[in-house]
Amino acid sequence: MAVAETQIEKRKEIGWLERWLGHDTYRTVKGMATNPISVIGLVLLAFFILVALLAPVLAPVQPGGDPYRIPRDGYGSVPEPPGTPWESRQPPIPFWWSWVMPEEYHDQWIHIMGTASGQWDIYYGVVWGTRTALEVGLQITFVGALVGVTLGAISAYYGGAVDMVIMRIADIFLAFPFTLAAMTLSAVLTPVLGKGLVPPKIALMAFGWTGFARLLRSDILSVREREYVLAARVVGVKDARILFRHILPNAIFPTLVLGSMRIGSYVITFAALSFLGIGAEVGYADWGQLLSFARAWMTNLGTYWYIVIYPGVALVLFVLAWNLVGDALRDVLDPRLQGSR
Amino acid sequence: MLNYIIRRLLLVPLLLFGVTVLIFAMLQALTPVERSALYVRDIPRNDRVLDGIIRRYGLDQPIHVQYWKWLTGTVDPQSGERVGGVLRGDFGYSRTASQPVADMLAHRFPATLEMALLAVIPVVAGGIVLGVIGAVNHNKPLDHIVRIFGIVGWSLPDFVFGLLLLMAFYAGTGWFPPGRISDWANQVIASDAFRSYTQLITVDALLNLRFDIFWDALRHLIMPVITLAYLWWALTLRVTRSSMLETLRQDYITTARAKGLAEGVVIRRHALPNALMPVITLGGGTIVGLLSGVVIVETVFNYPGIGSAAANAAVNLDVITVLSFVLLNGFVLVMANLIVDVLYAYIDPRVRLD
Amino acid sequence: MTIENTTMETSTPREIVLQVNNLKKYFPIKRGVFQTKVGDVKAVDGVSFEVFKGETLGLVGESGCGKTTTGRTIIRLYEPTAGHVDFMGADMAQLRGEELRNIRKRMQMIFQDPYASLNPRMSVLKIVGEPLEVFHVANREERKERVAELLEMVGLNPDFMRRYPHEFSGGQRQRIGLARALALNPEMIICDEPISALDVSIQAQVVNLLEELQDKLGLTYIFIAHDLSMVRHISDRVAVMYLGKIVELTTREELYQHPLHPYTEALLSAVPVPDPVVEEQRKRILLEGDLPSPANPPHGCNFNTRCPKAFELCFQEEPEYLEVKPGHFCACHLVKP
Amino acid sequence: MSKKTWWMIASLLLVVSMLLAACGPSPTPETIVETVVVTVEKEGEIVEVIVTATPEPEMPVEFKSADPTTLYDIVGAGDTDTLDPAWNYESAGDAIILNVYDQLVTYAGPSATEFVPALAEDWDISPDGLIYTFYVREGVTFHNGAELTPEDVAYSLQRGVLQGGTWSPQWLFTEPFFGEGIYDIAELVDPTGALDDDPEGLQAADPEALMAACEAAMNAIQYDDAAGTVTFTLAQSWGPFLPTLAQSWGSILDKDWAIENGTWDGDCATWQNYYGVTSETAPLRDIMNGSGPYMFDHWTPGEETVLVKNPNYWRTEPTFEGGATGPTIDRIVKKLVNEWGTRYAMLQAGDSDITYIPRENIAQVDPMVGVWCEYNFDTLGYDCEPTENPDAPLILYKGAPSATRTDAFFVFDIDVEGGNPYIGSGELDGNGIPADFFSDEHVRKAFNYCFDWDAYIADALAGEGIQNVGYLIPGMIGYDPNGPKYTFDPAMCEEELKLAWDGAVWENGFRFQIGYNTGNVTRQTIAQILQATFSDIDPKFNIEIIGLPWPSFLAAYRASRLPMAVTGWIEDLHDPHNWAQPFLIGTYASRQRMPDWMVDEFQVLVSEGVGAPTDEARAEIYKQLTQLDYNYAPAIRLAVATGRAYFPRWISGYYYNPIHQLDSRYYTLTKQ
Repeated sequence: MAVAETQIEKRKEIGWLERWLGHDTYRTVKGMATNPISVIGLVLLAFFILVALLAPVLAPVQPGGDPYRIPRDGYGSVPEPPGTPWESRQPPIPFWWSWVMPEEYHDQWIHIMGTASGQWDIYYGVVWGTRTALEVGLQITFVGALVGVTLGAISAYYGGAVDMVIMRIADIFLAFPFTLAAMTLSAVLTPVLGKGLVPPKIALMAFGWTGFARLLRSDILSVREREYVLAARVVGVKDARILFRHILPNAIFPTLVLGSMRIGSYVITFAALSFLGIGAEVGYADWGQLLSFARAWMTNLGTYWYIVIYPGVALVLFVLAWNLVGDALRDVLDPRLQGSR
Repeated sequence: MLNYIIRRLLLVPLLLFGVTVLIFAMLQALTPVERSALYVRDIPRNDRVLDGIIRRYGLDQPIHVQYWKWLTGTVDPQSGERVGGVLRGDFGYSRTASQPVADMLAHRFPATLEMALLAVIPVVAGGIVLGVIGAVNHNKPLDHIVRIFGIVGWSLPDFVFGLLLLMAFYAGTGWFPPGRISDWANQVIASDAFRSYTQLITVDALLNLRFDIFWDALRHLIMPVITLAYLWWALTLRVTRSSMLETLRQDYITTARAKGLAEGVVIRRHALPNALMPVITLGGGTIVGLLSGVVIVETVFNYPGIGSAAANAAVNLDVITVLSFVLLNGFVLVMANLIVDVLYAYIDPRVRLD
Repeated sequence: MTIENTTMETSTPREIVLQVNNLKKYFPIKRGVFQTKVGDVKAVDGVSFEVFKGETLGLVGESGCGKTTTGRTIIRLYEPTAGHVDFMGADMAQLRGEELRNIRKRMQMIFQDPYASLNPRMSVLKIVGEPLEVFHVANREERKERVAELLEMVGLNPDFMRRYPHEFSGGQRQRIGLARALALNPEMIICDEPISALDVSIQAQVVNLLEELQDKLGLTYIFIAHDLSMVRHISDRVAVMYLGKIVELTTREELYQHPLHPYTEALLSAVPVPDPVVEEQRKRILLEGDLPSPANPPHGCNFNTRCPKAFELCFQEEPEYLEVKPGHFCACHLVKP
Repeated sequence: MSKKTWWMIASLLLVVSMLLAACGPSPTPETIVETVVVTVEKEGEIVEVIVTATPEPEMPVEFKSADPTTLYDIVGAGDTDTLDPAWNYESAGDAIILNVYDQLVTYAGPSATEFVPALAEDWDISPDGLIYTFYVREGVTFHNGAELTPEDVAYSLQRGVLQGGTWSPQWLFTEPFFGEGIYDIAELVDPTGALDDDPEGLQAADPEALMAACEAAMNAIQYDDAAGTVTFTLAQSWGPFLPTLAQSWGSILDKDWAIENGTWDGDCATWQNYYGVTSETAPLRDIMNGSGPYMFDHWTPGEETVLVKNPNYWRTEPTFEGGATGPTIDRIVKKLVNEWGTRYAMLQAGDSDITYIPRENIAQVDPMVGVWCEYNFDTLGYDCEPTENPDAPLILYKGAPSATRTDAFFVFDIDVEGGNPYIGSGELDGNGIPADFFSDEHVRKAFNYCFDWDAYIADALAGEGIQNVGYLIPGMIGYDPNGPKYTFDPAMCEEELKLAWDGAVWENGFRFQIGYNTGNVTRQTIAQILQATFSDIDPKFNIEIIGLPWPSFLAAYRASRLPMAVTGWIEDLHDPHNWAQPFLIGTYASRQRMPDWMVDEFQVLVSEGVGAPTDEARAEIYKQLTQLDYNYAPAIRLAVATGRAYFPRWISGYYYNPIHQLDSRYYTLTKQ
């Protein structure tokens, strides 16, 4: 059977990278790399990841000590400004200190960002708190999304009574105002599990899945009726494979966008819990915790600005980074906006 | 349509029942002694106190017994009648607010409502106007400013923002004090000369022609309202902008332009009504979001609404109070979503509800 | 495209591949507070026909008349409400699980929208190879070879098997869909408006390809289309559907030359004729009104609301679907055997 | 990365920091101090005195409030629980009750030991200390206009006792009235205590026993309207009885008004129906009708309480020389503001007359102080002088010892049922401690020697505290500042550690956790001080600090699961018994699971002390107890903080009485 080669009109030539990544991933990557907003977000993110990775170098702790416990210089209540020398229980001076400081200061480690009420060193808190923020944001989002995606997929795929039950349960969880629900559950869990990051994390996960479930469910419902899904059924593809090969890959992207946007808001809520005193234990390297130290000094911020500025700016930038990335990702992935920029 | 509304309303009791069960299930995690902590502020002076509290409040009873008691009340020793119980409309006593929950809600809900309603103004006005400006000037500097404004709004934790405002405009300049009302105004309001029609101080003050009180109430409201509104303001802005962008690409807009209509007319008459559809969908979420946002904002600004009461209750495990707040919130949520759906069907003839 | 290349006449008794008997597909209508079922959308309401081996049966009707639902119900994308579908000795309507999956090897389908029927996140190799993969008929290498073979068969360059659907034009995509349908060597393919979404110039190519393949592989087609001009070229016999029912079924020649049902006449009158002179004189029968709702079909003959020839009986009694001439079925009070 | 790059990053960081620092306010210019020699006349002689002072401002600053008729009392966390004086046992309600209700006797101004007449014009005490007769003042009216009678007095106290409740303050009455160890009226019906706080159970009890219990209360509290007397008959001699009557639970209310509002009807047949109310069902929870200087206006829970001046206040004689006789400020607004930042801003704006200032925030307030007053232990008054910033708007009263103290208690027999996470392995293997770790005297002494009081006073009390000797607080009968006490001595600590557990502790070390409830900075700091000193001696002495949420802390603490518990006591009464009883035999002793023999030894002296007839005899006994407490070292007795009170300078009339709070006596304050 002769087929005229002219019939095969190529729409466009594609490069090796696109072939290797697959079209959609390539388009996403390309979109992200060329969008100035996402570039800013990615740079910020890279910065935070770098700080998190280099935390032991940037803010070294005593060997064997718990790095997430912010070192404190005494117990006094009045914050000390940036540049105050360490007086007691000084942690090791990082090796780079001698590179950046003149000779006479080589043996003098200072509070780079000052201390908070209770003489907690803000610099250590901010640096190690980056790890906490990343861990908290990613873990909560991952677990919340995983639960939500599973339940959403089950709900959409099976429909009927299963769908009804899952969606009504989601409604019940949604009836709780998010912050309050997280507060209540972590307050309940704290006596059971002990004070620390775990109860607020579980609380945020427990109330965070609904958004993912509902979004994915509606996307699956719309994808499920697409002809390529029918086609897969016609060629005899089994249910599970249809779900995982045909439906989920085509329905999951809005959920991913949601996830990237949620990371920021989870970190905010987590910080708010710490701020209200039901998050991390006192002295744990966590930005919300540092901000709660600042709570009593807010009105004197003219003098004690450093308590709130450093952790506050870190928190805002961190959340901003994820939101910028998420925002750009949505623009890139939203098929309706394709080709519009 | 009516059937749809009825069906949605029938789900409300189910939802509220689920909420109460969920909260009581959470409580199951705690021992009676841990639960008795709500009733004492510090370690009791007398070691029998906790036993007394546990016995008096039945904290050691099985959770379903306690739930039943909460639902149906208890028997009064003097009259032998059943009293209390949610099913009788008695929401119980709020330990953290030191008063019956119903009193607390009656007293504090208007304050929260006033704040939330005022917050709708910047959300709707600012959000929509800025969103349209952004879309019309797509990819121009103005658009970028609007986008940055929106994204930053999303990223600013309300408690940090609120405290910064407080620092600048109360401690710094003294313009906008925290709380709900100044004491002198409070005295006037409590006096017989002032008639309370709505419990919303700003409205009542206007109705009583007391502009000084109106101004005082407004001074107290401005900062919490801005803090509360900023997030939803930003969100509305973003949704309006992207929806407007999409609408402006539609053929009928091109047609309208081709007809020679002025750009302003095209945007106002043709584009905006259609672009606002997703914003309406957002409306329900906004109302609910504003109501749950009050938890933090009221705490920061020491504003005597239900949000600060709920926050205090949650931290202290005052379940009865939390429960009432969640029930109220759930109810508002269902209603808001229902109204939005109905409104949507009314505006968009393609949508049918049945 | 002339009448000359007509194939088999109804001379010898031929093997029946598919026998559809009184097939019904109702979609429930739920109303009220408790979403109780208050009625049905009768998308397919008692359809019977048979398909002979190696032929092409055209299924024609306006959008919404139930032809796509018929196709999908036959292939069990929808559960039939009632009726039998005998396919090579198996009752398609009753099959369950593995049996149903196995029958997929023998009956396949191609879809209307070439843009929607291919998973955008899978390469051509994966799309076409998927049936082979799920039935474990070949290992990875063999699969690749088979896909190349299939692509060649449908007129595509096998080198393109690593490409993604969006890199192809509509006609090429439809060929990919066809290659997928052919992968398991089916005996029958239901073509659900396979060309209606394509440019006219491409339509002919696809139709020719289908015919070529039919000759070569001995395939049987049910070819669904929304107007008669589309099926004229390819069909051996044509069934005309209106509101969930077949109103007329006969060979192509018979239908085009001696249509019996007023609806068929109306449809035919809308088909443009290549000869400009004839076209000039052609009288078009315009149907008034819209298709009635299948949820609430008219009483009596369901065409009575639009039929130019309707008379009293049409409003009272539903006409029977009868073989009015040998091989010519029709459901109309005006037409009696 | 090159050095240069690092240098750039670091300098960038520093530049940013400096820029931010520059945004802060510039430091205030130093005040120029002048030394002037002035001549003054002193007792007829002319002497030269060198005065160091800042130059006088050209215009004297007057401190006038914009609103002198209303006093704003801005309090922090903790709203009133109930306004029922028989029920309230918390300081928040206390302050309001003491302003609205009167008691039979009251403290003589700043003195915590002398009593002056209040609603009783005079009183007699029988020589055996068992019968107290009070002559009730005539012509006193309640705020609703009803006249005060002896019947009202008797009813007020009877009702309180019969209303019961183990978490009400009534146990302070049941002990003197019915005998030591009786904490609730229900124990007269069932001595095992099974009916305490169980109204249903009590109502089902034997009617005769119920009647007998009620009659016991009526017999203990009798009145005679004709003679104008009320007579209390105690079960045993009770040293702190007058202090008990002078507190908020000794408040006198109007019988008819109380019955009208749903309290006990005065009939012994029905008292059980009113027993065991909860604070939310107490009928007098949110209404008040006393005879005090201020009348109750309204209470908006969680927001504010408002009182107004009682124009018909009966007092004509001040409680001490120079004291006030009646209220001068028209209106009191007591507002609850949880957020310190807000309170601080209100203070700065002059919107606050009394402000709750946590100790960790005093550094923010001190720059606003213009006058500095130091407590004088001899005159019980204050000596004031201007600060270097004499125009500043606040006056600070400081140096007065508070009536509260936080101690660190050892638990002798730690509860290990079901596993105990706080004691590690549960063995003396260096990775934990055994359950009876602190039953060894040497361990307890080692911990005492290892506590750094100076660090504690400097860090936790902002330098304002006095190390406490023994279990009593300074200034109390029996308190001896020169008595036996432990001091920070790492060498002695080592010595004791070597002796402890036959050297096993020194050999292997230990590891356990000290819990504190999160948010309580003092408890946390104490744990950290111990942690630091022990790890300085040897890292194998390992103390971990664990913050617990309030419910878990309470549960663990109550079950004696925490090896060491840090907790504070605020006295109910300014009397040594109120310290000896809980610390040595009662509340704390039982939570510490002190061995019986130790408790018994203390018990003898505590009972003797409360019953001893004279202050001298009591003082002697309490000193013996102090020695015993030192010998056994059941706890680390820490330090008493000295209090601070800040007022705007338009407020005057403040005096300090350790038993009262800042806002317990509004009527003595005036505002300009």
